[in-house]
Amino acid sequence: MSSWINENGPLLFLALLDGTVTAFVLALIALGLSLVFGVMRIVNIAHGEFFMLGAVFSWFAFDLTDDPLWGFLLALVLAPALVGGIAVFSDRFILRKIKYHPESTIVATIGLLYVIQSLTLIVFGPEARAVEAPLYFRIQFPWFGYSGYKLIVAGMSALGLLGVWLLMIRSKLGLYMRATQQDLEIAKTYGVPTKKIYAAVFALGGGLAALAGVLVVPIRQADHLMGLEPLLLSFIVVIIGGLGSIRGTIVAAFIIGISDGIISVFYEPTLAKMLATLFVAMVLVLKPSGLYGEEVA
Amino acid sequence: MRKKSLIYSLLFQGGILLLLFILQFILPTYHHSSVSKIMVLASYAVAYNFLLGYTGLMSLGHAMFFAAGMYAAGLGIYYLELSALGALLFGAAFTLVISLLFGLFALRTSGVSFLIVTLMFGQTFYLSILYFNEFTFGQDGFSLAKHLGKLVIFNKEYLYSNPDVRYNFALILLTAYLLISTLIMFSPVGRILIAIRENESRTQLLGYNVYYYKLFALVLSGTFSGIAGAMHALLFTYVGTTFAEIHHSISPILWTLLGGAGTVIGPLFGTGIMYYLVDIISGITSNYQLVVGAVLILMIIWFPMGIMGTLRQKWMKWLP
Amino acid sequence: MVKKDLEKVDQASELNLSRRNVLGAGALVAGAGIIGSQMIDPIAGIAHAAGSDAPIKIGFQAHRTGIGALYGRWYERTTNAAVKHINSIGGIAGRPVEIITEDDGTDPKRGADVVEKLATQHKVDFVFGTLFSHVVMGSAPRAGELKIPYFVVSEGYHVASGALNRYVFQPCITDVRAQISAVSGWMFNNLGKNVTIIYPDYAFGYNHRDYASAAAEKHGGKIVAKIAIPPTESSYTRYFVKIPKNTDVIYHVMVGPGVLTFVRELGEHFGPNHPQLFGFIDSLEGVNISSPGLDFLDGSHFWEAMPRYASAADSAGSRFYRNAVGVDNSGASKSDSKDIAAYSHMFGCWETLFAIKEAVEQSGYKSKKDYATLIETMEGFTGFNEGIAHPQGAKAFSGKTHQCYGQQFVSKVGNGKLNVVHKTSIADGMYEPETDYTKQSL
Amino acid sequence: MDEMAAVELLSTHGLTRQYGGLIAVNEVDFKLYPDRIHAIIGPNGAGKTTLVSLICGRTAPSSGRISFKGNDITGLSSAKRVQAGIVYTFQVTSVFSNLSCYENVALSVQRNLRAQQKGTSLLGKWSMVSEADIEQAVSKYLLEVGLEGVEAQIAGTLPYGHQKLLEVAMSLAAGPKLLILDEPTQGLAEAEIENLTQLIQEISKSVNVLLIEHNMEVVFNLADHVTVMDNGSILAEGTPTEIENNHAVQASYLGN
Repeated sequence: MSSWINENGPLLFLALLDGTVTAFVLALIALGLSLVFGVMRIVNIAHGEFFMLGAVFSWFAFDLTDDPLWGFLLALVLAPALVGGIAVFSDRFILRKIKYHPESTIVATIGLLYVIQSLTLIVFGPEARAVEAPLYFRIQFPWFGYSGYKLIVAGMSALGLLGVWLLMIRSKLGLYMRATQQDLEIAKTYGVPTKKIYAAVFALGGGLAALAGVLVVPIRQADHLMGLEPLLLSFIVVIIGGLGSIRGTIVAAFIIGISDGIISVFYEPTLAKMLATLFVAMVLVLKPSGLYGEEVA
Repeated sequence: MRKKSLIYSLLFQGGILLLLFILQFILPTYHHSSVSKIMVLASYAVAYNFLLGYTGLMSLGHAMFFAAGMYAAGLGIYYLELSALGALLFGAAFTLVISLLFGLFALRTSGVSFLIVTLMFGQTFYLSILYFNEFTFGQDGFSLAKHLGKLVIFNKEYLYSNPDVRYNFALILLTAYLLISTLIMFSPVGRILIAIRENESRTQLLGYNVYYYKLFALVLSGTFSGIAGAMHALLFTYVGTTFAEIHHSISPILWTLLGGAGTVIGPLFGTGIMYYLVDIISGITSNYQLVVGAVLILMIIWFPMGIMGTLRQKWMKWLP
Repeated sequence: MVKKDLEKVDQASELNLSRRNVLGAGALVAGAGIIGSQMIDPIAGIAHAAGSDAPIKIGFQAHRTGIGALYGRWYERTTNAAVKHINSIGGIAGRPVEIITEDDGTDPKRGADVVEKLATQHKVDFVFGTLFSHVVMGSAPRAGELKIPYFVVSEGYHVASGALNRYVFQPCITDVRAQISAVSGWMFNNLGKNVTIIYPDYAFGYNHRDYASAAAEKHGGKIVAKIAIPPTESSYTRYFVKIPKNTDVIYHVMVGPGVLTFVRELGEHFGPNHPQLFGFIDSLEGVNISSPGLDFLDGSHFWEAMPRYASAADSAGSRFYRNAVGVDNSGASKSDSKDIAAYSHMFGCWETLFAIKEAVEQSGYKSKKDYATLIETMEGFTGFNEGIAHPQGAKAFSGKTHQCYGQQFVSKVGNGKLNVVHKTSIADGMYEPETDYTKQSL
Repeated sequence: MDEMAAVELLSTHGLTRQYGGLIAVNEVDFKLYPDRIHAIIGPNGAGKTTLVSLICGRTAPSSGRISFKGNDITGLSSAKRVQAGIVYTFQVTSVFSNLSCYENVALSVQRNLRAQQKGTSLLGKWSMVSEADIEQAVSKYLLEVGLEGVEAQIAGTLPYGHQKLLEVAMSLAAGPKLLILDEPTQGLAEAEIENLTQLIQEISKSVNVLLIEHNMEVVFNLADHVTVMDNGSILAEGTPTEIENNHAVQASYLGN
């Protein structure tokens, strides 16, 4: 046992450390998807593109200011706002027009995915572009070093999650969102402005993905194809956690983040992804409500 | 009334197929080849439509079936030295099993869950092709050109990739799919599938075990997609993961919706139009995906019934 | 992988319709259609005889979108520059060159369609320019069926391995097997014997894994670990713990948008006390060496096919080429210093067009009916001389494998640039041919 | 009370359905005898609709058993129960509104025709059902409910009252042994109610009818036997006259 620890301890430690960072970021992205599903009852396939746009806007901010810290702060404010704006626009001119019909929404957001990706390619170009981290330091553990900025990312994601939680329980918007999630018709009769709530939730979901994009871009650069992977991972998280459940989303992000870390380190990364997707399919089939959520109609 | 509709629609489809048959003598080389490809892809879309258009189940993982048929046929030829017909049958049998297993699980869910389950199974299948790359040749895929035998008609040899062989085999496949779809849609079973699409719980309360009929539709749709994939491998001699990617699951949705979900012939029009649209656009701008995306959005907002769906509503009420 | 004998082309009569009525009526219709068509024989398809001054049309299969877009853009710039130069010196065999570009989305499906479209609709004389190996695999069979010469610039081993057909050539970029064989000897002898190899988890990576292992045996080195990373991965830290402690050299080759992250995380992981690094420039193609976080690479070595940074040692041809393609002395676009060229790959487009020129002129090619002569002429080539036409350097060419073999460079990172420290000889990368395309019928 | 000697067609034993804390149907022992029209009445929320949902299998019970013709059907799916002869017509019409009236009835007819096929066919039993037979039967049932000639019309475009009749035609076409009519007169005009009452009378000659109804006039006109429900339990049972005179019922229900 002790020899196993000696041999694999550092591996396990790294898997947990890396898995935790992944989990925080994933929770932030997946929470956006989950809120949109919970309140609006739709699946947004373009969610990953909102993440990508956050990263891309972050690069523009960095390029504009030519200073890592100011660029980062600018992006932190601007990218979620801009992406939120795009989300509101999409809600108003696409989703509302198709009455949030679940399957039509999927087709429409697939279209949106292609449009956003192609426009980014035209404007931003095909290359992966790096953004300097606002704060950079390296932490040396006895066995290996680790990026200090990654820990900052985890911390800031945690703040983001906390922010959403406060928003949900303390604000009027949160109250309206919960009311709409419980029962749309009743919410309407009680005077909840559901149209505005829908737009706000879609913007919030997109904004959270964009925020994650801004945080992550100094770790991994921005490119126009980076949205698909987080989309699939968010799906996995949201489903295992239970569609629409905030608590479930966060718990599932940790399960997936850490188990992916461990399987990848000790076994094969492709195998880890295969098992994760298969696992999700099985969860949906055998326990459709996920860990905490309600059953999906 | 029904009989008249059946005769009308068979005549209509027969006319289009006859037109396609004649076109091969007229079309210039490039379009001759494009139409062959469109017919194989349209067969895939017809199979897809069987599930989406007639049973009301939207799958985001159909590339799994197409690729399963394609890889079974291709690997069968490569490793087992199967004949072309053998490979086709092997592809069909393999997808039959895959879609049956898949259906048994996935059909326990419905609506958005079903969609995500199909997406996840599709993704798992794609990843497993990559994972077993020693056997499947991974992302690069492989060419069958050297491993396929030749077709003999009246003692004359032809390659399967011969343009005329390709065209006519694609035409046969399409004809078979259209005919089978039409006959099923005019049978009592077709009526049940449409009822499931319209109102699943009501259908159950008419005494039908909805699960079995959905399973039937899924297995038929999956197997036909697989046969289309196997045919694609034979006629176009390349097998690769691009046919298992999520984009290849999205394509038949686009083709079906554009042509008209729930119309037998619609997917053919949808496939043809999209194929040429992409082809023309990619000659003009470098960004054909932008157009695909825009078409998807505009169509779902303004034109949700698609071409044949709209025609049926306005004029061709008999259209299946 | 199972190697199958390649001589099954003539295996016939698997589906003998006249004897076995397997497909019934449908088959008869098909038969009628096929035979009917054969008799009429589509009017198009046969190339009209070109006049002496009609342009030679070359179809360029470009990765404008999809994962290959970064390379694709530089391939396109290089191609245009080469055509401009060729036309300024009198074109090919006195005829101007016209390039017709089609985007394949870096997708094998679309790739095959593009080859078809170029060949039969644009009626180009040749198709050229494909880079990504899965696109080559998807497109090459179609080129073979259409019987149109198809010149790829992919550095994949698929041409020389015999997996493709006689119409496919890779005349001007060394394949990855030869690249590895050439430079890994230097690595084992100069950097260390115990090597951990990190490679992308698909065909391109497997070539590195397999041929680096073969080279280790030859040079008395040892591959201590092989770490495959899926192409979709975006975080690499967790792979680095798998690098054994006794590793002298980390041999890395990564492609795709994650490359910068890869290198940076490698730096974060090891800090100052890291093993020697030997990378393939694919890891940093199109990426500025002075990007944030890359200072860690200082002192590490890279394979380059063509040095990104200009030096006094550059030949006149090399200088001419650099200027013509609009790249400055540090490997960036002259008009945008942030736009770094795919310098170790794009020369292949330039040189391939010159190779086509040479083959056309030597064979007396006039129109599509001269394909056989053209192909046989090119198969007769034994190499190319260094010069403006071949700025990367002289090359040997094997008619059997349709593949060329050129010199390679090892560069060391220092002062924020890449400095050449070693140049291999052509012979370093040569291997016994494993196929002979000249035996296939045309 | 002489009917007590007859064998019951349908009975429930301790049938219970809970929704969270709410008990919609509480330990109900319900018995239904053949050859009469049986009505269930009760105020809103009394558990009538839940009870019939449990009987036809749309809802699974929390506990208790259901038997039909002496067989335990508690575990059967709703489709199997329809096949056994328990057919339900919806409170709010639930025809396939995008399909023609012909298709609506044909859906029901064809299942019944298939069930009557003896022997097997290579292509399955469905291939033995002929469209001509379906057509004939559809006409018959449409005629029976007084909707002759509407075959080609899209069901959703029919007036509401006709949709109800179409629904009845679909139910009849399913070959019911027990026809459950859930609030059939709701939303109908006076003349339509009269028409429907006659139709139910007619149907009841060949099919057992279980009626859930608010309209007391209709109930007392039609029913041979009445069960009164309140708060998820059976409050009273008896002939219409007995119920009319029952004080408990008057207090809780008829009084208002």
